[in-house]
Amino acid sequence: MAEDVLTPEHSLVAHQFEDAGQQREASRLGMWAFLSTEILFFGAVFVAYAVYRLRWPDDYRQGSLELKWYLGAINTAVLLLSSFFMALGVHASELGQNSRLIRNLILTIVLGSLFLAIKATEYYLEYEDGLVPGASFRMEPPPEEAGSGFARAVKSFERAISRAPKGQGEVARRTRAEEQFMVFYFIMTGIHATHMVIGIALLCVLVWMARRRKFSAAYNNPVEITGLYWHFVDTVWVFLFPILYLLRNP
Amino acid sequence: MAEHKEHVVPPRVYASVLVALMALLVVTVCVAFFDVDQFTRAHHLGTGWNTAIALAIAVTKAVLILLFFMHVKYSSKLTSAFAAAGFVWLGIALVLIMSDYLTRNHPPGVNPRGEPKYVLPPPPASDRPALGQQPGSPGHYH
Amino acid sequence: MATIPGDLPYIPAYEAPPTYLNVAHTVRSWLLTKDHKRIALLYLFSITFFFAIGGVAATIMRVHLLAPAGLLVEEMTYNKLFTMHGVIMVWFFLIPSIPTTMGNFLIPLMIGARDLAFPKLNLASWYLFMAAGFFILLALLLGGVDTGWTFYTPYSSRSSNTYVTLAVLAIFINGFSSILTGLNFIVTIHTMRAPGMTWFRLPLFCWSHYATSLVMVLATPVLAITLALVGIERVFKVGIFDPAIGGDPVLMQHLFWFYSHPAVYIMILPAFGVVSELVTCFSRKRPFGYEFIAFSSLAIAMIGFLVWAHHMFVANISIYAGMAFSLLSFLVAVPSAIKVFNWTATLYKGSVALDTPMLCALGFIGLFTLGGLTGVMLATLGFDVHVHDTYFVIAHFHYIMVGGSVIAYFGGLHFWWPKMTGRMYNEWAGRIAAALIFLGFNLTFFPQFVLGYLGMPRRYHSYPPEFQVYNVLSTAGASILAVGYALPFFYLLWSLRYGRLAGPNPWRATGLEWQTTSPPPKDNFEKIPVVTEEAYAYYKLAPQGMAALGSVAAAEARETGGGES
Amino acid sequence: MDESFRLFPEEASNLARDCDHLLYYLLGVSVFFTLLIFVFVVYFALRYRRKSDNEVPPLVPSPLSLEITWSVIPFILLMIMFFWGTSVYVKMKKPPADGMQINVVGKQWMWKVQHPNGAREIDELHVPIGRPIKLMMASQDVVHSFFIPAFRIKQDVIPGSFVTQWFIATKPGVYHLFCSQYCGAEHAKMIGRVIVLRPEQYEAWLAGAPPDEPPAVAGARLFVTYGCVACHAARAPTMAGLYGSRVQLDNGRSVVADDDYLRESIIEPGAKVVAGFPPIMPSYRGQLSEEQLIDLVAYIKSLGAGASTEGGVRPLPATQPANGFSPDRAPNYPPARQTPGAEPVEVEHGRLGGRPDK
Ligand code: HEA
Ligand code: HEA
Ligand code: HEC
Ligand code: CUA
Ligand SMILES: [Cu+2]
Repeated sequence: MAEDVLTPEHSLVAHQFEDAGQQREASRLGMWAFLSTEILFFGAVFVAYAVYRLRWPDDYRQGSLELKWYLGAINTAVLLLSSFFMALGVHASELGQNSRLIRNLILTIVLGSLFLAIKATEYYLEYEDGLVPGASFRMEPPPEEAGSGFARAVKSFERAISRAPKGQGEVARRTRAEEQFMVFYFIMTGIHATHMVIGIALLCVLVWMARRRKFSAAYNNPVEITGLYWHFVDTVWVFLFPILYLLRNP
Repeated sequence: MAEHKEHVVPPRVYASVLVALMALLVVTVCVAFFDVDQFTRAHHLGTGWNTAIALAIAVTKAVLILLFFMHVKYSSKLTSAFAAAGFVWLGIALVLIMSDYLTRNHPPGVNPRGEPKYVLPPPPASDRPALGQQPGSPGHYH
Repeated sequence: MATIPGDLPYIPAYEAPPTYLNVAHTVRSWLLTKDHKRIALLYLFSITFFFAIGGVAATIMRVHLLAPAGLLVEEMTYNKLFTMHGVIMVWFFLIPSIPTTMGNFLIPLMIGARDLAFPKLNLASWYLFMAAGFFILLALLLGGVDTGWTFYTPYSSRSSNTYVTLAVLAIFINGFSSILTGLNFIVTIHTMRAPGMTWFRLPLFCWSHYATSLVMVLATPVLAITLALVGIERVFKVGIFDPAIGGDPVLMQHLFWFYSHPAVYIMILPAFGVVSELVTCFSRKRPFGYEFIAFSSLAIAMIGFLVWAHHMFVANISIYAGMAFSLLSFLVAVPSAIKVFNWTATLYKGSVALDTPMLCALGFIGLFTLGGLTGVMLATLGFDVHVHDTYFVIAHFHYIMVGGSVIAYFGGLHFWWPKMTGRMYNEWAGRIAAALIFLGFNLTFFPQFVLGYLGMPRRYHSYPPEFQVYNVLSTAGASILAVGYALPFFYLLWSLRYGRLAGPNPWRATGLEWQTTSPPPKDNFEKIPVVTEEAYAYYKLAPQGMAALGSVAAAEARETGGGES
Repeated sequence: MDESFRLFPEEASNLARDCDHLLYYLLGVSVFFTLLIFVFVVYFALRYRRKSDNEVPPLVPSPLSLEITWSVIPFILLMIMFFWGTSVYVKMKKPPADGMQINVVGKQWMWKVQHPNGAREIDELHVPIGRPIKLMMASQDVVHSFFIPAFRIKQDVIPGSFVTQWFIATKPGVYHLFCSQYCGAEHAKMIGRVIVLRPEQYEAWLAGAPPDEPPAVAGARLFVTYGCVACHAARAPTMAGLYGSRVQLDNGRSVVADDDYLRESIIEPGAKVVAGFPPIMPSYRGQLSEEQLIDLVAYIKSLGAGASTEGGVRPLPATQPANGFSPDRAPNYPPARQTPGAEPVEVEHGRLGGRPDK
């Protein structure tokens, strides 16, 4: 607490507002209204996905099976953890603890970036497996030995954790519907990743502002609403993970 | 500012929520590798349980995040209303669009294409992959 | 009546403190303004521009259709014309029209606030709008788009070789502009009301804008993502909606109409708000059934989300879904009926003055009723099969959108023109324009109902000769309509210089916006007013009170024909 | 009566009458309410005109009963519309079982029609009166919409599946056929004529039309040229008795083998795999035109409907032609519009029929 230089309150209230309480109320409501927009923004793709998944259950399941569920799971954990630190950051800002705020924001940024790095790796592996829709989608799954050394290492790891004996008989051909699954996979995770990038950028701005001691126990709206945004993006992933990676049973 | 002191959630709460979320993550991953339907079908409990469980867990996680991380539990009714609105409207989209797709070709005779397409199956049990078998291993195509 | 502590006397403009218009004069002060009133004017210029483009396209189409084989343009040109007409009129004129001009200008004034909650977002919204406008004009200039405003797949994603991607991008961006506007209104109305301004003291204009904003925020993202998917499918040639590569075109229609039906309420609800203000002011009555009008806006916004597939009755949807959507469409007519009846009843025992805005409002009531009733006909399953995608539908929605929303827009523009500019327009010119628009409009679009039932499909570049008579009538009407629309353009501009000074309250209306000067000062009110009474409390005024309400600039303008200042 | 001032189109099908009756009701309600509102608005506006500038009218209470009345009355009228409209719609969507099937394929920008005996026409549709006609429609490219105003029928033809429409023509004449869903540059030219004939005239027309293979025969040939027999004689399920039977799928569900299922099995064999068979059938997406698909389906249908599930090879029908057809042979359409000898002798020219040939 003591570390904060409290700026006089009125200078922080924009001219259209009566007082800080009104301003806080407004920014919070504004963010929630925006999030309801976001829900429908993602939601429309979810609906389309649901329609097609019901139409081609087997192909979509086949698609799920080709994704690297463990990377998805790790990423979920990373993101949940980042949300936790974000919550701690908001907590710190509520108490006006500036350095703790900065610390937590940076942790959040690091975890968010880690998520993106893992996601990028996943995209790369999918590219090597010929799973990228469009011209480079391969109807025949790649042979076990294909791909870079990295991809081969991942595959041998996969073999190690998979309980079923592999390599018996033919592997099913990929279908158009499976390609469509991959289309949705890339669109959904792509939009999500874009949101992550925006979130990380916002967090960086917050760190910069916090460094310049813009926040105090009396004024922390930007931290709070960025926090809401971050948690929301996390929530979206909480749904993306099971519907893309985990619906692997008939 | 004294008059509306915001509710400050103690970090302890955040920590327990995080633990719960991680636990749910582990559960949902484990369930995915277990063919629940195989079990439920044997007990005439219908199918689609894997999906249902995965979604239920996802909803639980989302609710935890919303209530605690996003402070909906401590916020005004208005905030909760807006938080709910997005989901409710998404529900409208989903339900009404599905109302079209799931009732296509009903009732028999009305639509020239014949009877309901999907009929609940009583498949021979031996056709199913064995319990715990990795789904999608080539074996599932007989 | 609401009061401003220390009631302002009438102060002539030349002595007045700076208004929002002359507080600064640089271009920068306009382009970077965060003042909701200036942003409203920026929007006013932009949408007028787009209305002119859309109108020119309509005029060319109408002239072309004079002869069965077509008079003027090639097939593809015609197709691009109606697409551009639809896209521009819907997204670049009608959806932003009332909310971004009058809504922006008036909501803070009406609720007694200094500005909207998020002035920067408001400006950002205008820039997004302009960016979108730039892209749509670019698409137009590069060669146009021909899919129709509905962008049905697989035509849009596979077959058309026009600038679909660019147009889709433009509408995507435009959507975010719309969302930001809606968001701003929601938050403003929730959090920024002046002391004493309870929900049931809110002007009906604010209620209807609140309902509109909900629709904007909850429906627009779905359009954005749907069109984005169309763009992705088109650019990357992957299968989302195109059946040839695994998609389902009907799904695209579902998602499109999930937005676009609620969007028609984005276009009509603000008009309802305007008409409520006009009818009450010009009959000096508290509206009949205030609560019913207020809540029916919300009801329409809600139920409006449940009816979209009435655009798809012949698109091979399940017949159960068809029934459900038909039933729900009928339900939407009930709150609309409540509104119409309440407006009509408000006139009863009123003190009705037939100034231009009121003429527009009364015209609105009649034309909206006819448009709405034909909408109900369309919602009738067996009937829609025959008239779907014919001129009957064209006539239906022009009755509501042109006869309804656009006329309400003009009514509102005339009504608040003195508030925005401080000057009265020429009353007789206004009345003539209103009459021309009403007549021209009916002549243009009534024959199209017959045409539609006879079976003339829409989006037809040429047509069988027996349809010619009605087409000629329609074109004749359209030329009268065009004159009617061009008139205000001139006399409103003229009034900026030569119009009579309006004074704060030329119409003697209640409502906070009339208690500040015209044009208002930069921060709207000297001091935030305290509201002590319900809205529209005309009946509480004794005749002297009425006289004290303000100048009679309007009446004088009427007598002298609006002349010199 | 002057042609150009028609208010209603010709009523030439069993559905037209229903639609028009519905219209009268709808019009009645609409005209009534429009007039009601107009009259009240004008009357009030004139009756209560402002007399003096400072006039203050009294408050008129708004009784709840009035609000309820004017919500409930429209509601009741609307519900009548709903039930009436729905009943007409259900009738339109419910083809009788004994319909004569005519195949229609829409493509940019023409309608290709094929009669049961194989006779083909383009942008024209000859039908007999008094007989239920079932149109089985498919689109080769984008969404089209098959619209005959005189019959009050319209159906979007969505690519990627079969759609159907039915009617009974009731009045000989020549009527418009339109495409009413925007489909590209020549959407306005995707029009044609429906020629309604007396049954004997129709038979005569059919006899005079250049002969072509019936769909099932063409389908049998395709079944050979596309190599379907190679598998479906041994390694794959038999086609005999398939149509209409219930097929057990490998995912535990079962489907009824209707037109759309057959279509999907050919285009996207992986989508629904028959239980007990490996998913080895290649996709024919992009290789078969909509007409060929219709032919194949017609062939499979011709092999009999039923619930036979025993395997085994069933013989190809006798009509099976010799091998050696090139699969991409251009379809042998009769030249458009010049169906020789087909112009009906005494068709009362429908008054709408004034449209000259393009
Ligand atoms: C502002 C725009 C607007 C508004 C408000 C409406 C309002 C309504 N619309 Fe309209 N509509 C459009 C714009 C609009 N529409 C557009 C643009 C299209 C075409 C899109 C395209 O394909 O390009 C369209 C198409 C359209 C269709 C699809 C037609 C087709 O393509 O086949 C249908 C079908 O149900 C329909 C129905 C309705 C109904 C039931 C209402 C109701 O909300 C109307 C309610 C109002 C009233 C009913 C009047 C007042 C009531 C009374 C006076 C009381 C008495 C009433 C009764 C007893 C019933 N509309
Ligand atoms: C808000 C919506 C709106 C508005 C206001 C209008 C206004 C008009 N519309 Fe539009 N219309 C649509 C929305 C609208 N329309 C939509 C959505 C479609 C469907 C498109 C599709 O199929 O995809 C459509 C389709 C449509 C068609 C059917 C085309 C077809 O299917 O083939 C026709 C045909 O008559 C038509 C006519 C008109 C006319 C005559 C006007 C007139 O009211 C216009 C009058 C206006 C003017 C004439 C401009 C006047 C202004 C000035 C003169 C100012 C002067 C300017 C300067 C000096 C710079 N419209
Ligand atoms: C390589 C072998 C092969 C070829 C070639 C082949 N099929 Fe098949 N077909 C199969 C197999 C195996 C099945 C069963 C598994 C399945 O449904 O995919 C099948 C299933 C079907 C079914 C569904 C049968 C049912 O009982 O439900 C139809 C219909 C069908 N094929 C039609 C065709 C047609 C028409 C062609 C040629 C254009 C064709 N097939 C070519 C192997 C083949
Ligand atoms: Cu085919 Cu329009
Ligand atoms: Cu609609």
